[in-house]
Order: sequence, then structure tokens, then C-alpha cells
Amino acid sequence: MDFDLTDDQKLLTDSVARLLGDRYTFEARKGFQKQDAGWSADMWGQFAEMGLLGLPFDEAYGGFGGGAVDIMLVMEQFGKALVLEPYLATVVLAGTALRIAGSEAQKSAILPEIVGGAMKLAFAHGEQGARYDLSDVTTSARKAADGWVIDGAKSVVLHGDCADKIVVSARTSGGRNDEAGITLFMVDGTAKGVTRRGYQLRDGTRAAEISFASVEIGDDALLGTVGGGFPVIGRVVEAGISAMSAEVVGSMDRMLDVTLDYLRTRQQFGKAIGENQVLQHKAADMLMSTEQGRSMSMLAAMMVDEADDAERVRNFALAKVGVGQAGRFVSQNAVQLHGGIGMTEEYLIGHYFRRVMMFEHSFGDTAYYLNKLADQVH
Amino acid sequence: MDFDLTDDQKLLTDSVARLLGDRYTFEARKGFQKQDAGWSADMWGQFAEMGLLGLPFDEAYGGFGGGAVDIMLVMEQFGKALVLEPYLATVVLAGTALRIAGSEAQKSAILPEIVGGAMKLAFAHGEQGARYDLSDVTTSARKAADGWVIDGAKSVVLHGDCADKIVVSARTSGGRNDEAGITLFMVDGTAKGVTRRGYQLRDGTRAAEISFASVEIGDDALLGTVGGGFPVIGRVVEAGISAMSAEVVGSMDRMLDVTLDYLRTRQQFGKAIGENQVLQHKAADMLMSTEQGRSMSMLAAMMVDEADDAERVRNFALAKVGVGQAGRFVSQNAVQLHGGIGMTEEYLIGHYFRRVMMFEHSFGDTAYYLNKLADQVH
Amino acid sequence: MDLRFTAEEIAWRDEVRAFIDAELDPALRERMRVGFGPTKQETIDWQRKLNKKGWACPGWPTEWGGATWTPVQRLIFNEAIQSAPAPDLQGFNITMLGPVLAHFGTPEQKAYFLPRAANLDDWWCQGFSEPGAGSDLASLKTAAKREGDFYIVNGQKIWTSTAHMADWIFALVRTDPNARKKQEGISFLLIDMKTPGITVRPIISIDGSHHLNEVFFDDVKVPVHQRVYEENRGWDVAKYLLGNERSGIARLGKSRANLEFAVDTARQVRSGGAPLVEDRGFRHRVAQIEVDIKALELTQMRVIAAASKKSDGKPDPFSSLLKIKGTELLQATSELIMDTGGPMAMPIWASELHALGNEPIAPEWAGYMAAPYLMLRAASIYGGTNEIQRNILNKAVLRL
Amino acid sequence: MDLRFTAEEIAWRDEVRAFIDAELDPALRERMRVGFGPTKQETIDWQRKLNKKGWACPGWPTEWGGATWTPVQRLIFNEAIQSAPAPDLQGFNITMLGPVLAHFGTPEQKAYFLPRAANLDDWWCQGFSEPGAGSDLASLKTAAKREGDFYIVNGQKIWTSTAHMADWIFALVRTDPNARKKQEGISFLLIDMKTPGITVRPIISIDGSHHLNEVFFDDVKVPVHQRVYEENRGWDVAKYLLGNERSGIARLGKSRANLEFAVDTARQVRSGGAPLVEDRGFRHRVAQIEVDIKALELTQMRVIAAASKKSDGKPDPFSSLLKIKGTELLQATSELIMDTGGPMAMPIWASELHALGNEPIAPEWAGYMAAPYLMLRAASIYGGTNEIQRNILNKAVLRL
Repeated sequence: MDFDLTDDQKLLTDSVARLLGDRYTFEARKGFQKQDAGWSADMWGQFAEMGLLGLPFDEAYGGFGGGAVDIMLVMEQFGKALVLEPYLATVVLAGTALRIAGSEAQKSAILPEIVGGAMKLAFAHGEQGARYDLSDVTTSARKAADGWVIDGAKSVVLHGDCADKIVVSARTSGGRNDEAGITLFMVDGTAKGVTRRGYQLRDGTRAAEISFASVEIGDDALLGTVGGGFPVIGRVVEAGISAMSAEVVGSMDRMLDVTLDYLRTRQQFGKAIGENQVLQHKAADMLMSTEQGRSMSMLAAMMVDEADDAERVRNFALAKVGVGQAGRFVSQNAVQLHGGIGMTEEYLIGHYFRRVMMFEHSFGDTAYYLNKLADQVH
Repeated sequence: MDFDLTDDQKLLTDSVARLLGDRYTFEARKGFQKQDAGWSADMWGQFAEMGLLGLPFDEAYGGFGGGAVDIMLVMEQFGKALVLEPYLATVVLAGTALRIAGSEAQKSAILPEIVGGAMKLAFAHGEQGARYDLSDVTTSARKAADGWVIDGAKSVVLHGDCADKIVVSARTSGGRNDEAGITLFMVDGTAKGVTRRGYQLRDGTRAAEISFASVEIGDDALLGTVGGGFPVIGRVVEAGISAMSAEVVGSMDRMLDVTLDYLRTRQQFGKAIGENQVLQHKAADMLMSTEQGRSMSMLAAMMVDEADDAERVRNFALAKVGVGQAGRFVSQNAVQLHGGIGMTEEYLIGHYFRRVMMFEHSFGDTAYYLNKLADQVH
Repeated sequence: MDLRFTAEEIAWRDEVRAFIDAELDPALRERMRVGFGPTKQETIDWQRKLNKKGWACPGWPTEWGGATWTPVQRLIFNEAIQSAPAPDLQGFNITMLGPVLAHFGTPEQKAYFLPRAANLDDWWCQGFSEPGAGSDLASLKTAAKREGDFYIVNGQKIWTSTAHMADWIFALVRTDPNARKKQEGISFLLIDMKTPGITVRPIISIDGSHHLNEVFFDDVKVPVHQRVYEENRGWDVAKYLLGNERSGIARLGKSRANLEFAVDTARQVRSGGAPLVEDRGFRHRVAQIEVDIKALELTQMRVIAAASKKSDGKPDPFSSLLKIKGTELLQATSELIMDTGGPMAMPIWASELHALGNEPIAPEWAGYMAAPYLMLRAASIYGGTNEIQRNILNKAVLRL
Repeated sequence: MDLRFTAEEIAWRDEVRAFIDAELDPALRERMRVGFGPTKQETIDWQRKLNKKGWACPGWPTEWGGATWTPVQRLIFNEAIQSAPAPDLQGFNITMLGPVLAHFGTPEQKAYFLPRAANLDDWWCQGFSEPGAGSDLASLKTAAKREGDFYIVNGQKIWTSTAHMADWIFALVRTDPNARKKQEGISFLLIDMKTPGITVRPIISIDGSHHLNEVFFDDVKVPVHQRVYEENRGWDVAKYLLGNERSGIARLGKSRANLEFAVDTARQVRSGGAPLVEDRGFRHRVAQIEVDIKALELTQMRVIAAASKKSDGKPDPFSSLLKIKGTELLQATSELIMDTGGPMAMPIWASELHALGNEPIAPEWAGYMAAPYLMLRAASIYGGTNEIQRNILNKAVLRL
């Protein structure tokens, strides 16, 4: 057991913290959000320059060969600053799919483009009727002479509106919930038959509904094996949970800090409201939730590369519930302790609140994973 | 809608309160508990004299023709004093079975004996393997030439050790959980083949394990119709829930009072501990739970005679959960706010705590009724 | 004792429901069912229909159009409105200003303002809160300096709900900055929002909606005859206003409507290969909320019955219980709605759903599943936070 | 960073477990599994086995038999003991008195008392709490008046766990009633329980058990050489003692054992025609507890890892987190046990189960299902209530 960070990891954390502290203030973020894309191409360039976009990729592709802990450290900082850029979608989600299932040719072609900041990706798996069921895929891929034809629609695809390439899951055989018949493909965002409707999510990040109408792709667009998509999707989702858990930890840290500050300075009835013992204890509960959530986020990071399937799946369920509940508790109380100001768009607390809400409803919610854990009690 | 009590009801409440205030102090109760029976025959005589033992029975049998609200008022006072006597078992449980299912002959023979205080009854339904399932009856009754023969065992029979007559549920047909094959009988506590092992419950009241080994009873021991026991049992249990809910309300009232008193007088770090805002808010939460529980207890009382089965059953589920959760919250916090003293046998709070615990695990617990309610969501 | 409604009370409930069924625009009702609010014009139209019926201002004195309803009738009326759902009575006009004017107003103030308020000819808003005051309302700073027949008002109000659509504002202002106690030296003014010097700045809430505003007063001239009650005794008026009309504070009808909406959606949403409504975890959550709703429903009736017996005019401290438990239910039910929506609740697309003509990009319900959750976090904050409510319970009942 | 145990740590865990398997009486272990405590003699026997192995007093200086374990090893050891379950190290001797004597004791005190304490030749108890003091420990009143080479002790202690089986008591007494601050003027005495003038009165807990006592001192003569550290500086000793050895404060092993016992019983109990363990509500409750156990397990490791880096000797304020969350889990798991037992948990028949020879009147588990629930209500009270722990977190970390 060892909680130490390497010197490289400390350096990484510090550099990201410094960059965001300087350039990603709450005010700056408002500006980024107002840009057409809903985020800042300039910051994306900074991330590339700093090596963040290549963090988890092999050095052979220009990456840095980092692991889940490195991603965790970066995402914690992103959670503090509420970073809007398509890092999760590109580097973590689609990036994991490529790392695990991509052919040498695919990796050589795409990863360096990601690392350099030239290419953004999205992971298009969820569908409107699927909710959190990873095997519920109705989008279909039909074999054609020289490739595949995709039909169907994907929903709430994170940063799907700006993605140059989209990792798409499609059914190549089996019934609606059949795990074995799911296959992954790489589709160009601008391919004929692809329609994207971008929109903002409640937390200010972007997503898209994407429909595929007889989209023709070549055999080289196949990602991994035919019918082999499901286990890859599971690993991608786990990488997403781990990364986003770390973001929530960063957000909880900030919410707690900002709330403590408010409690210390806000005067009412002639004294700081933080002198109320009830609010002190509520803050203590927030602190404890934050720390428990941090532990669970570490667990998730540690499990990303765990080889034992049962162990990994179970721990991700524990972690998702733990971070989700901690986030809900901390964010609700951060608003409550602020009172009216916490309810306004102008103030930063509400933005953290919504990012945490977004996490809880991504990749399966608390009830979904409690169900999974309950299934194992016997 | 009308929350008023009649003048008679006010008088009833006052008289019971006065009697218990004078004669049923916490110290007096300790004495009653130490008596062989585990309760006071003298107090039982007082209850008879005051008319409490005849409260719900028709005047034709010497009773007072009172209703569920009258029982509620008495039980609230009993809950404040933690009355040990077999009132619930005799008057409410077995009494309800007799009222609903008894023949004219049975009622004429037994009810006046109850009213006068000469006869105690028990309701022997639960079995060791049944938990809260009312239809789970394995005790059997076999038709003989001139009556019935009963074999089996009943568990945690409230005041079963002192009962002169025992209302026993037995299977006359069908499988283990078959609702249709359950029949009620009246069995003498001293009948041949009846073995009773009395013991104390955690709250200081008495109960017994009762076994029946080829117990022969006459045809006149049949209570109600053959195979018609199940609906009667349901009504008996509901009457029990209603009465005991009122007891819990009385206990919560007392716990809150005693706790407030403690918070006002107990000094620590140079001031009354009740000056701590956190404890004030906890007490406010106890108050709210008590009031919400009181409302639910009223609902139960109101539902005892409701004719619409679905409406009645549903409301009893709501009430049982509501009172159970309120009781658990109030009693746990009463101990917590007292600190060490609340954990001791000598002090009264722990006795209320255990009476409330007993309620939650009588007639089906919170999880059992939440399940019932959940079944209806669709 | 009988907790059930009497035949007369049931008949009354049926009468109210029948009126709503007959008079409320079905399209508005459906939009409200899924969480949308009525427009200003819709609220006005509805209020006028009620006014025609004689139901616009039930709590007022009968000479000004009030009703002779019992507290139970009032409760039944409120719950029927919330459950329908139909637009609430415009609170600033009906539950706040009206009773205050009827009690403290001059004959001229009553004659002019009351009928207009009942008919929503004037839309009123409330200018109490100020930046920096929060729950400590009496520490307000907006100044009104007497100059002849006018007050010159300078200062700022905040959290002013619907100020951007209001014709008038009733405001607390400081007329004596040197008063001994901060509660003294405050006056209660009626101010026309069209008076020069008033600026309204929107505050957008975290659900993206615009209900709240800041209102700035810059040398605003207010005729002295628009002051209600005596100068420097506005705090008495405010206390009277705040103690008024606690019936419906629990907003149980709204929680019930929320729960219904969640369950209804859960029938349409699939989870694990079956409708979400069949999931045991979901069902248990619904069951627990049903228990809590029932308990509060009965407690509310008890509080109202008790209130109808006493007539000291003071607010019942148990209205704090109704507020706390009521807002907990509003929050629990809105959380359930959001969780039911799941990923489909995360986009901001309520307004975009139909933007593309006949081709909605998501199921209709999806647009409304997160907003109530976000918006109702304020329920435990406004009108005195739930922490303040517990302080009140402690002071008034527990006396620790 | 790696949250997993290293191979060495796993080997260590296996070694401890193997020792327990080999040395612990299986009958005692089974009795403890269902909630029963060890007898005094069983605790002594077990402590001596550990002492023989060199594991009796791991936190002491090595010259007095302490071990060179890492904090993680210590944690693994504690958890293995709690999970087995095996008797805990006798806390008063091992985690409280030992380190204090090793730090503050005279050479004679160390030489005489430490080996005896490690081997449980003396059973120690703690005389800190007094009636009326509660969490305000320093307001203690028991007086020790110096007369020559003796102190004459008069007063009363309360909540004295195991005083009725103890050979010695270490007590805080007031040696200077005129001290400026109440923390001054206190001394730390070692007192032989056989000294004339000591009376022990049992306090029965609400689970019917006898752990606690009142201890009365009536002109009890205590030789001055039995004072630890300087006169009137006993508060320093007490603070050192209370800050010591927070590893294991969360008692996660116990919560884990509780959970296992509940699930195991739920396999045997029928509900609705099937084993209770198949009920979704039961399963969800277990699942939630598993989440909370996992989170605390990792947090505990983080606290321990951080503690092993710092050496200022001050208690980590995060041990308050471990205490709060740990006791919440003890209480949640004991509630689950009781609810699993259901009606069969309500009788007091633990001691009667076998009273009738070979014919138990209920399933074995039934006798033990309510006692932990009752007894563990004290978990959030003793050692500083959970409210006090939140005050500590606030003061030390949040600084509000």
C-alpha cells in the first residue's frame, strides 16, 4: 500500500494547476463557454503543448505512457476549474477504445493527431431507449461488399458535435440486449448520412444527438473484432467513471473551500454565519463526504487496469455509488449553505453543482450500481 | 374532518393519565416488573374498575362500546407510563378476534370475564419460521369425532404465559402459506398437551413459546368458521398496530419531554448542553418526527373500522412505516442526546427505547410494509 | 375525531375540480404537468376566471371579495389547484399584499388597489430582501428620505421574483436611519414600477430560468399617500404579512404532482430490459415518499384544524414543520424526477425540443426532468431557510 | 500510488490469520461470531498467547515488548483480530496505560507494571469520567489530598468499564483544587483496586450486560510513588493517552463481521416464502453498507499512511472522521442484524437458550440479534460523542 506520488506526477499536478489557475478562472471560463464551440480551442492547444492530450498513449505514438493515476491527477484539476474542453471524450473515452481495440494502423493514424491537438474524438454508444444498459444497442451495422452500412441513432454523445472521428457501437448480430453482437466502428464526423445536432448539457459542456442514415464505411473502419465490442465498451466506461470521479473530487474540494470561505465572511445577525454550530457540523459532514469520495475515486483509478474482471467490475460499482453519493451530498449542501446566491447562474457554486449532477447520470447512476451490488448478495 | 375529542374521551384520557401519574411512576413500574407475573395484578384490577378492560366491547357484555379512538387515547397514556399489563394481548388482540369472529355463546361466556378483570387472553399466531408472513401457519388442527386435535407451536406469544384462554390459529387445510386453510380456535391455557415457556421480552413485557401436543378441544372451541381465520387475523393485527402505534406516540412524547429536560439542566463546559445549536436542531427533528408519527397513529385508529379492504390495508402499511421510522429516529436520538446515562438500565430512556424497538418488530416491520407499498407501484 | 373529509368537504373538492376541468386550458395544464410554468398572460387569464367565480382572493375580508371558507375548504382549494396542476393564485397580490392593505390600508388605498389586485389588473412584486441582509431581513438599508409629499428612495433590492413583469412593488424602506433598533425606522411603501429611477436587472437561476431580479432605486419619488400604515412602523406591517396565510406552505399538491410525473415517466423509460417502474429500488423510493406525503398531509390538517380554533393572529410555529417537511418532499420528488429521466434529463433542450418543427429530438418528457431538481434546491432556502425554521421551532416550542 | 496491499503485507495478513486459526479456541470464536463477548479468563488466555508470540503490545517501545510493525501492519493485525473475531487486545492495558508508562513512568514503574500489563497479570481499568463531567473531562472533582507519602483519595468515577474485574485502576484526580485553570491541578494515579475504601457498583446497560460501573473512593490511601509524572500535571498524561493509538478506531473489522453475521442469518430466515437474503430491500441495504465500508477502509488507509509520515505526536484530526464513520457503520450493521432477527430477536433468551438442556427453544442465532443494536448505541457516545468529534473536525480542519 502506497499513497505516494512520483516526482513526475507531482510536477504534472503542479503544472496543470498553474495553467488553470492562470488561464481558467471562472470569468475566463464564461468566455470560453460563449465561443461557438462552447469551449476554447486555445486552451486545447495549451493542453496539447503541455502533453496532456498524449498522457495515456504509448510513446510510440507521441504519447507519454501515463496511467490511470496520471489521468486522475489531471482530472482533479479539471474538476476544480470545470474544464469545458473535450478531454474526457477524446483522450479518455475514445482514446481508451483505440488503445484497447485499435489496430496498429488505426493507432498510428489517429493517436498522434490526438496528441498534437489536431483531432477530437467522441464515443457514441448510448441510445435514447437504452438508459444505462450497455448492451442495449439498436443501431445496426450491415456488412456490404467493401465495408459496412450503419443505420440508427446515438444520444447524448459527449462532445459529439465537434468530433472529427466518432467511435460508434452498432449491432452486427443478435437481439436488442445481446452482448455478443455488438461491434465498434470509427466513423468520420462529416461522413455522408451522419447528422449531428449539438446542444449544451446542464453543466455547460456540449453533447449531440447523432443519427446515421445508411452511412457507408470501409472495412478499415472496424475497431477491434466483429461482435467483440461489448467488453471494450465496458473498459471505456470504466475509464470514464474513473476520470470523471476524479473531476468530481476536484469539484468537491472547490465547493468545500468556497463554502468555508462564504461561511467565514458572510455576516448575518451581527456575526459570521459560520459561527452557527449547525452550519459547522454540516461543513464537517461535507468534509467527510469529500474525503470518502476521494478514497473511492482513488479506488476507481486503481481498478482501471485490474485484470480480474469480477474484482474490477465490483469495485467500479462501489466507487461509482460512493463518489455519486458524496457528490450529491456535498453539492446540495454547498448550495444550501450559500443560500440564494448559490442558486444563481452568475455564481460559481451552481456550476459545480451541475457538473456533479452530470457525473451521477453518466455511465450508470447510483441506483443502477446499487442494483448491481445487490444482485451479488446471496 | 374533525380532530375534536368528545367530552367522554377527554374524561377517559384524564382519568387514565391521573391513575398512571399517581400509581405508575417509573419506580412503581420497576416493582411491578419484579412481581412473579412480570406485571401488577393490582393495576389490572384498577383498569377493570375504571372500565378500561371493557372499553371496546358492547354494553351487552358489560363493555362500554368504545371505538378505536378510545383505545388510542388509552394506549397513548400506556405508552407514556410503559404499562406492563396484558392489555394489548387481552383486550385488543384476542378481544378483537372475539368481537369479530366469536359466537354469541363465546362472547357471552368470555367478554364479561375480561371486562371484570377475571380472565386474561392471548393471541397465538406467529410461529418460529413465519417471521411476518400472516399466512405462514404450520400448526395443524385435525377434525376428531367430537372436536379437534391441535399440534404445533407458536412463538413470541405476547403475554402467552399468563393467558387463561388462548386464541390459536391452526391449519385445517392447504399448504404452508395457503390463506384459505387457516382456522381460529379458543384453547384453555391449562389444557392437556399445552406447554408454555414464558420469558421476558427486551422491553420488559412478557411473552411465551407455546407448544401444542395432541391438544383435544371441543367443537365449541372453534372461533369463527373453518378456513375463515385469515381475514380475522388481518383485522386483529391491524387493531394491534393501531393500539401499539398510539403507545409509541405516548412513548415519543415522553422521550422528547425527558430529553428536553435533560438538555435544559445538564451542564457541560459551563453551560446547559441545550445551548448547543446542533442539539437544538436535533430536538426539533425529534419534535417533527413525533408529530408526524402522531398523525400516522391517528390514521391507523381511523382505519381500524374502515370497510374498504384495499384502502384499509394500504393505509395500515403507510401508518406502520411512518410510526416505525418516527419511533426509531426519536428513540435513537433520545439516547444519543442523553449520552452515557441513556444507555443504562436504571434510567427511563432506555426502557422507552426498547418498547419502541419492540413495536417496530411486531406485526411486520418497516421493510415488510415498504415492500407491500412498493408492490403497488406500477 | 374523524380524519376523513365530510360529505360537504368532498362535494367542495369535486366542485373545485370540476371548475378547473371546465375552465383551465388543457394545453397549459399539460405543460404544467411536465414542469413548465404558466406565462404572465396565462396567470392573469386564470386569475380573472377565478375572480369571476368569486375565488380569486379567498383569504380577504368578504367586503373585498374574500370567501367564507373554512380552513379545510381553503386547504382543499389549494391542493386541487396544485394537483391539477393549475396556476397558483398570484401570491404577491393575493396572499401577501391583499390582507395587508385590508388591515392597514387607508380607505382610498383599499378602494383603489384591492379590486385591481384581485383581478390582476396590477401585477405586484415584493421588495424586502437586500444584498447582505439575507435571513436578517430587518438589517435592510434602502433609504427613503421624506421631501414634502414625497419619499425619495435610494437603494437596492434583490431576489425580487417577477419584478420584470410587475406593475407595482411593495417595499420595505428605511425612513429613520437613527432608530434605536433596526426593526424601528422602517416603512412600507407601494411603488409604481414605471416611476423614473427604477432599474430591473435579471438574475438567472441555475435551472436557466428567469424568475428573480435585482431592483435598483435611484432617486425614486414616491408620494407619501402610497405609504401603508404609519411612518417607521413598516416592520409591524411586514410581520403581519409574513405571518399570514400559511395554509398551503407545505405545497403537498405540488409534491404529489411531481411524484405522479416521475412514476408516469418511469412507465415509459426502460431499464434493464423492463420499464423502470418495475425496478424494486425505484418502487421503494416511491413507497417511502408516499409514506412521507401521507404523514405530512395529516399533520397539515391537524395544524390547520388547530389554527382554526385559535384567533390570536400569531403564526403557528408548526407552520415551520410544514415548511421543512414540505420542502423536503418537494426536493425528494424532484430528485426522483431527475433520476427517472437519467441521461435524457441532462441536456438543456426544453426550448429546443420542437425547434426543428415536427421532428422532436427527444421524448417530450426529457426536456423537463432536471429543471425542477435544480429550481427546487431553493425551496429549503426561500421564506426562511430550513435551518432558520428549526431555530423558530426551538424558540417557540422547545425553548432550549 | 498503489492502494493494494503489497505481497509482504498480504503475507503478514496470512500469518496473523494462520496464528488465529491455530491458537484461538473455535468455540469462543463461534460465540463471538454471533455477538457474545469473551470471558475475563478467555481474554487473559488469549492475551498471553499473543504475548508469547510477541504480539501483545505492538505499539509499545520495543524494549518493553513492542513490535516494529508499520502502520499498515498494525492495521492488518487489528482487522484480522476483529474480523476473526478474536478478543481485542485488552485496551486499558495495551493501548492506554502501556504507552503512557513507557513515556512518563519512572524506571521502577516501568519495570514492575509494563511486563505485568502485557501479560495481563494485572487487569487495568480507567478512572477518568465522573458524574456531571461528561465530555467536559477536565471538570473532574475526585480529590487526592497529600498526606506524607500518601494521597488520600475521595470521590467517584463513573462509566468505569470492567472495574468489577480489574486489579488496578489508573485515575485522574484533583490534587490542587485552587489551580487557575481546571486542567491544572490534576494528577494521574495508579491505584490497586484491593485498597480499602474502594467500592464498585455495577451499572447495567440497556442490553442487560454488565460492563460499566461506578467506582467510589472513600479515604483511599495511595502511595505517592504510584503517581505517574509530576504532581498537578496529570492532564498532560491524559492528553497523551487520549491522542494515542487511533489505528483501529473505525473498528471496521467488527462492522464487517456484523455484516457477515446478518447476511448469514438472512440465509436461514424465511420471508415471503423465500430466504430473507433474496429480498431486494435487504440486498440494497447490504449493498449500501458495503459501499460505506469500502470507502472507510480506504480512507482509513490514507489516514494511517499520512500519520506514518508525520511525527509530531499529535493526534490526526481525521481520526474524528474514522470515529464518526466507523461508529455509523457499527450502528448500521447492528441495526441490520436486529432487523434480520425480526420478532425472534425480541426475547431476552440468550442465556436461556440452552437452559432446558438439549432442547433449545429458538434457533441459536435468535438470542444474539438485538444485543449488539442496543449496546452499540453507545458507540456514538463513548470516546467523545460524534457531536464532539464534529466540533474537533471543525476546530482542527475547517476553522470556522
